[in-house]
Amino acid sequence: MGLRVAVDQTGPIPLAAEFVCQPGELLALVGPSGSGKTTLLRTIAGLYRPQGGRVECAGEVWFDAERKHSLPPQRRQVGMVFQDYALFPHLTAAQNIQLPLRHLPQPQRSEQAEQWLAKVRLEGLGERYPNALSGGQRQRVALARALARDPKVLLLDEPFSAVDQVTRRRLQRELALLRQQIDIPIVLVTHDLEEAAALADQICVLHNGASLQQDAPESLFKRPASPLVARLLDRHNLFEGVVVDADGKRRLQWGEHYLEVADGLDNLPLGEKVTWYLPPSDIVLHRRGRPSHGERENPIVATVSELVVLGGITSVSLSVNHGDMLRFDIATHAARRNQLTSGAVVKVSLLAAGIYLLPGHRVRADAHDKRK
Amino acid sequence: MGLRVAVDQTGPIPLAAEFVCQPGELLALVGPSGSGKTTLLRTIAGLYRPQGGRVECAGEVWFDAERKHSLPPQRRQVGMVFQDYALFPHLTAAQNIQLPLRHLPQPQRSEQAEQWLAKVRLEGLGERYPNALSGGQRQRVALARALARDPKVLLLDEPFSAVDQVTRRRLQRELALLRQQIDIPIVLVTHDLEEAAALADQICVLHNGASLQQDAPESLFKRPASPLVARLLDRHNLFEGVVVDADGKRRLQWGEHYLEVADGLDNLPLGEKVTWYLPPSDIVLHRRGRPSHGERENPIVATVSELVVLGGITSVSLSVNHGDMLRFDIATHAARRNQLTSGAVVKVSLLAAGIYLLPGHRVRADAHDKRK
Amino acid sequence: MDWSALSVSLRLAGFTCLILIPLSLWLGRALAYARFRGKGLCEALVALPLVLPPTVLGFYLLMSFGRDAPVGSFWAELTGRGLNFTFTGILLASLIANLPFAIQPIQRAFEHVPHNLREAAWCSGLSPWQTLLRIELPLVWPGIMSAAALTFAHTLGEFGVILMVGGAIDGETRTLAIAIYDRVQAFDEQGAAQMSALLLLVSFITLGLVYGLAGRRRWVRG
Amino acid sequence: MDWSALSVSLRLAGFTCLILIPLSLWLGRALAYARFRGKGLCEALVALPLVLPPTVLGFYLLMSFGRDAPVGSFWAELTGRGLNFTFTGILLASLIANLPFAIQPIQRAFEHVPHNLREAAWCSGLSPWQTLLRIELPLVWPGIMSAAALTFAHTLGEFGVILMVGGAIDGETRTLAIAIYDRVQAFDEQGAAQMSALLLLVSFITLGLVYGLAGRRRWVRG
Amino acid sequence: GAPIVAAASDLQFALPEAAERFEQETGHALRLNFGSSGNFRRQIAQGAPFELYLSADERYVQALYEQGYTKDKGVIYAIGRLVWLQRAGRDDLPGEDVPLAAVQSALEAHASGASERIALANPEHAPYGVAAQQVLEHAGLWEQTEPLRVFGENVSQAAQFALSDDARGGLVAYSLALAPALNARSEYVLIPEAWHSPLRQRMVLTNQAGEVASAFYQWLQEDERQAILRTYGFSVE
Ligand SMILES: Nc1ncnc2c1ncn2[C@@H]1O[C@H](COP(=O)(O)OP(=O)(O)OP(=O)(O)O)[C@@H](O)[C@H]1O
Ligand SMILES: Nc1ncnc2c1ncn2[C@@H]1O[C@H](COP(=O)(O)OP(=O)(O)OP(=O)(O)O)[C@@H](O)[C@H]1O
Ligand SMILES: [Mg+2]
Ligand SMILES: [Mg+2]
Repeated sequence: MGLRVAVDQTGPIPLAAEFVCQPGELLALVGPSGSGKTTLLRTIAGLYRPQGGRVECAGEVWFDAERKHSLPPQRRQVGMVFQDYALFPHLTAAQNIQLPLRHLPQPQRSEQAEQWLAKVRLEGLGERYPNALSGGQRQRVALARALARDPKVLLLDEPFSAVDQVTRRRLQRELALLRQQIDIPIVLVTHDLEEAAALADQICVLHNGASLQQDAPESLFKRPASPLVARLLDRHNLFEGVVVDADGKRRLQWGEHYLEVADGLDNLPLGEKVTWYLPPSDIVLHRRGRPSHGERENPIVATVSELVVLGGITSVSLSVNHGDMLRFDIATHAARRNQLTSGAVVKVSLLAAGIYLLPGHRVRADAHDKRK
Repeated sequence: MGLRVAVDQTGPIPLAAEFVCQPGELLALVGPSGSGKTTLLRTIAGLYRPQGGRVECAGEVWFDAERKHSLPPQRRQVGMVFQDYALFPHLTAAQNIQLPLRHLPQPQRSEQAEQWLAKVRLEGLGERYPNALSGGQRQRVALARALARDPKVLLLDEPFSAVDQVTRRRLQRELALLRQQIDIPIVLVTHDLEEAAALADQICVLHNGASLQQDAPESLFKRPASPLVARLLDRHNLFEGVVVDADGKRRLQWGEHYLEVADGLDNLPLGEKVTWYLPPSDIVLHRRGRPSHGERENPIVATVSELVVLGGITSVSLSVNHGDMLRFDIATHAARRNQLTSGAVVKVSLLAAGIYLLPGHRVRADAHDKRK
Repeated sequence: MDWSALSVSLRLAGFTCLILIPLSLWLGRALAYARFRGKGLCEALVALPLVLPPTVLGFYLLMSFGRDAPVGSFWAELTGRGLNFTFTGILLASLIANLPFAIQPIQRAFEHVPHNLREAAWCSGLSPWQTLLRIELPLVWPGIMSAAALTFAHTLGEFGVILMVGGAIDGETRTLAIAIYDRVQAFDEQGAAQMSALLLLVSFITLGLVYGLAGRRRWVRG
Repeated sequence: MDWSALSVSLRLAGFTCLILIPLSLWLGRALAYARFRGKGLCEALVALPLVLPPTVLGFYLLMSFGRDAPVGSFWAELTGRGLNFTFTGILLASLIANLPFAIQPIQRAFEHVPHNLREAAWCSGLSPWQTLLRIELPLVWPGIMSAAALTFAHTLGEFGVILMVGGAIDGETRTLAIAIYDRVQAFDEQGAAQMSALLLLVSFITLGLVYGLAGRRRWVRG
Repeated sequence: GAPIVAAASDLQFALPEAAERFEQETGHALRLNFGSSGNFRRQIAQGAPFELYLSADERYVQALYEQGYTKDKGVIYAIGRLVWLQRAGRDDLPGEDVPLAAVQSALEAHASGASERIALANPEHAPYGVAAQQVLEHAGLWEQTEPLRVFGENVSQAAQFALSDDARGGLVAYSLALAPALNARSEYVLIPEAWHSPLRQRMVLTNQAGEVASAFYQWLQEDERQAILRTYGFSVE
């Protein structure tokens, strides 16, 4: 009964996307810049009509290319935050927010506008015209205007991109509260994968207008459907290996190592080259002089090639003998305690349960997106 | 010899900021939305003239309110990325980039434009007009235009806000490369504190137009000058304590705990209430059943009140007996291994060396920014 | 002073604006948003009433407003009255003569309305009609004011067309412009100067008010 | 067909555009960007030449262009020639009569140039002059075209002012509009119709070209 | 170039013929400008390059002479006549003896609701308008016709009005009624000369007049040339 979108066209903007968003669910659209996220939101809102496809919401067909049916934007009742805000320059912030509230009597309207202003933390700026607001303040007016609409579906095109981290956290909390109150599909376009992971029930990965994978954040980050998805999700630790037999057991040969794999190896023929992925959370550093849990699983010796301290977290890159690079994060104090420094030789274990064999894919050095 | 900015006015946009950026240095301006970051960049570029203040760059005075001197923007030779891009709609992407290159002969000009397009990963889109580009593509054209200028100072107003994480990483790398080649001050406005930490040599924290603190990222995150700065930097773990004498030693009383502090406690009179801050990296979780380094320092028993898994990292909130909340991040597998779950009782150590006593500040519950 | 001529002039200018502005809003908006091959020619067509000398345009209108001509006979059948030598006739003539002044500024103004604002209005639930009223009209307001001012001023000064179609009938088709012309022709330069001064004053005040009001847009620029 | 009159008309319209458009660019831009109290009045003042009937405006111009009047005597001293009954004279008159048509569309167009684009141009190192040429002019182009088209068309049709100041001297101040008027007055309707058709055709082609070219802006809207 | 002759509009048809004959006889070309006599007076006072001025109103010549813009007082070259002009084919042209019968019938029709207009030149400044007013006053119809009158800027425009669908007809110059261009479309009756004061038209050489213009001025005054004017409906003193 939620939102079902299927779009298909060859040009001028190539699209081949399909996704679903249940009522009360938040779907994050992620993908590189120019991959068609805004175009898809515009399609849902009725502002763009692709050559082929279908949009359904709450059991109603909003768009059907075959039947040449398309509901006008007014009748779709979407709340939309435009990427460039699209505030009405001749209306004050409060008036901008009141515009979708015209069904209410005036006093109630201004009261609601005030409440929305407060929710996006713009108390007292209601009388300002957009040209006297900062970038982030404008974006928040746009957000309030979209939320005020009492929409059937909420379309948010990078709604927090121009606000600082603290305010963003607060707005995300408001959004989460709102989700508990209203039972509508919410589609969020974002570049911030952490935001997507934290807020979304489902993530849909787009590339060149095509939807590559839709899944819950955890499974998506753990089990990307293809190397491309992994790369688009900014995942590293994507390697190639060969299925071999070692001492009567199936193993994954990776350089000079024979890796134990918990799942999926048995179905593969010997000699098959496979692409595998390891989430950074499944790389365990052996502590100096002390045994640590899981140490016997796939122990690997590697050299620290880079350390990037980001506050409490340190991001570590290890180079293994045959040239591949392992990356993972540890707490900064743990890094310090283990005396990790560039060039140090360390031991890590690759947890067998974390190793994920990508279905029928191999990493190609040239697999490089041509369109940006 | 770098960039020195001092601005001072009471209205209409209150400003009281001062910062310095050496040649070859990157200064990040951070602060809540509406705190005056864009206005300060505009002041440097000569697009805004505050009532009072002075801007100096490369030994030249660009602006001096007292002497009523102000160099026009053309003669300041700044490269500026506008928050709303400000692309010329009647010029193609390539022409937009060529505009600041008019001193070169045409063939060289288009060649350079091509190179810049490639650097911002927009190969092949040079002939598009801005209205046929996506939001992030537009932003990258704006970035290329600013960089192409061969400027004396680079002013970047959230230059990566509209591009995805992978592309952003690449652009940040380009910026880093550029910094090695040209020896100019770079001022970067950003909301992404990680980006600021990773890229900037210096961070200047703004609030309501006032500069609160300028410092290197590490010191800033470790030693915020005030609770406000800590809050603006999205730091938690800001608490209040009292200087006491316990067993002949100076200790910091925090609820029922008497904390050992490495530095600064001895100068304070007994009974003084102080605000203290602990970076999350200095909170060490005691492992189940096994002793761990630093365990004897300030051990605290607390209850897990929230666990947020963000990929390889889990963010943990602990509530201690007297109600305060401790937050820190650990690797997700470590959290799993130590069976952290909501409601579990755990032991942590607060490293004495990490505890930072804020100079002359106390946390006020009402210390709340009125302007956004 | 010829007060009845002033009254005819003001009525004529007023009605012309009142009818022409809505019409031009419709036409100018259509021209602004439409994309078709012959658009340039359409726009050129709109400007053509300007090209003929007013008296000649008036002459052709006089011919086509006649009772035996298509337009005139149609009108006569509809209302029982002719068009020539009536206020309705000069009003119609004035509408035709002023079309270019009204349409062009309005068309340009609509061309400058950012498309995404219209989209945002639709997404806020505003019907196309409400979008026009609450978003587009405020944004094209300066263009409308330009159109109204040019039309108003030009109608006050129009003389050739009006005289030809109207025949200078006192209290009905004799405008202040005709009266001034007559004064000049009669070598009553003082009379002409007085009336001119009055005309200029009235126009100056009207236009000043129009522009003054139009200029009070707080939201233009920071 | 009166070819010399056509040539005078085209020369007059051409020169009027050529002189008036740059002038209006300057004035219209100044009015668009300036913020001062009396701006509405200034704008009203610009529209005033429209308000007087052309013949009356022509009469006043004839008087002030005379050798005894300040303007005329100044000019005579400068050039040794009078203004009345010369091409220069009707050109000057035409400039004055067309001022409102030229300034208003251009002013409106400049008002729509986003301020931040000018700032971006400055920050790209463009001098104010280069900013005008490379950024503002392309953006106000439709407004300029409107202004040029209205001015061109109106000059072709202008009759009262030109006749009064110019005296309809063959080959110098006798425009096609005057020639057509003469034909109508002489009841030579066929001749008038032929010339009108020619005038309309020439204008239609010119304006069609102008608008066609102006409309070819690929960058307008997605 | 050839001298410019500024002539009243009612000479539109007569003068070109005269000028053509003059050119045939003397080999000198002339340029003819027709228009409002009043405008010409103003332009001559501003130094317009007109060498000969044929006015429809002799007072204008008088004024220019007094201001010193002319060589002399000039001479009367013609006297205009007035006609009742209406569209051809109406079958209700008034008889010669009752030229204003059409005005009467228009008035009667007006009383019963129809409105057919009566056209004349503006009596405020056009000489033929003044004469037309005098004619109507003479017939005692001036007041009554008030709602029916339409005023042309000059007598040509009055003729255009008179021939339009919405007019009964009008009082215009005889010289126009005789013009070949109007012949087929209109019919007319003459108004007795006595009903209005004579429309004396005077011509004068301006200070700028050269030899050719002076020659034409003399030429026009010769008796046989006056015949041309007579065929176009002017009487000559
Ligand atoms: N008018 C157009 N003609 C051709 N291509 C276009 C046009 N408008 C946009 N595009 C292209 O369509 C693609 C999708 O654009 P869209 O705005 O949907 O991307 P996006 O995913 O929202 O990107 P971003 O994250 O940068 O906002 C882009 O590659 C863009 O260049
Ligand atoms: N014309 C104006 N009049 C009054 N106040 C203004 C005007 N323009 C901007 N402001 C205010 O000035 C303050 C600073 O704006 P500025 O754009 O510099 O903020 P910012 O730090 O860039 O914010 P953001 O991160 O949201 O872009 C804001 O509070 C804004 O509301
Ligand atoms: Mg987008
Ligand atoms: Mg900003």
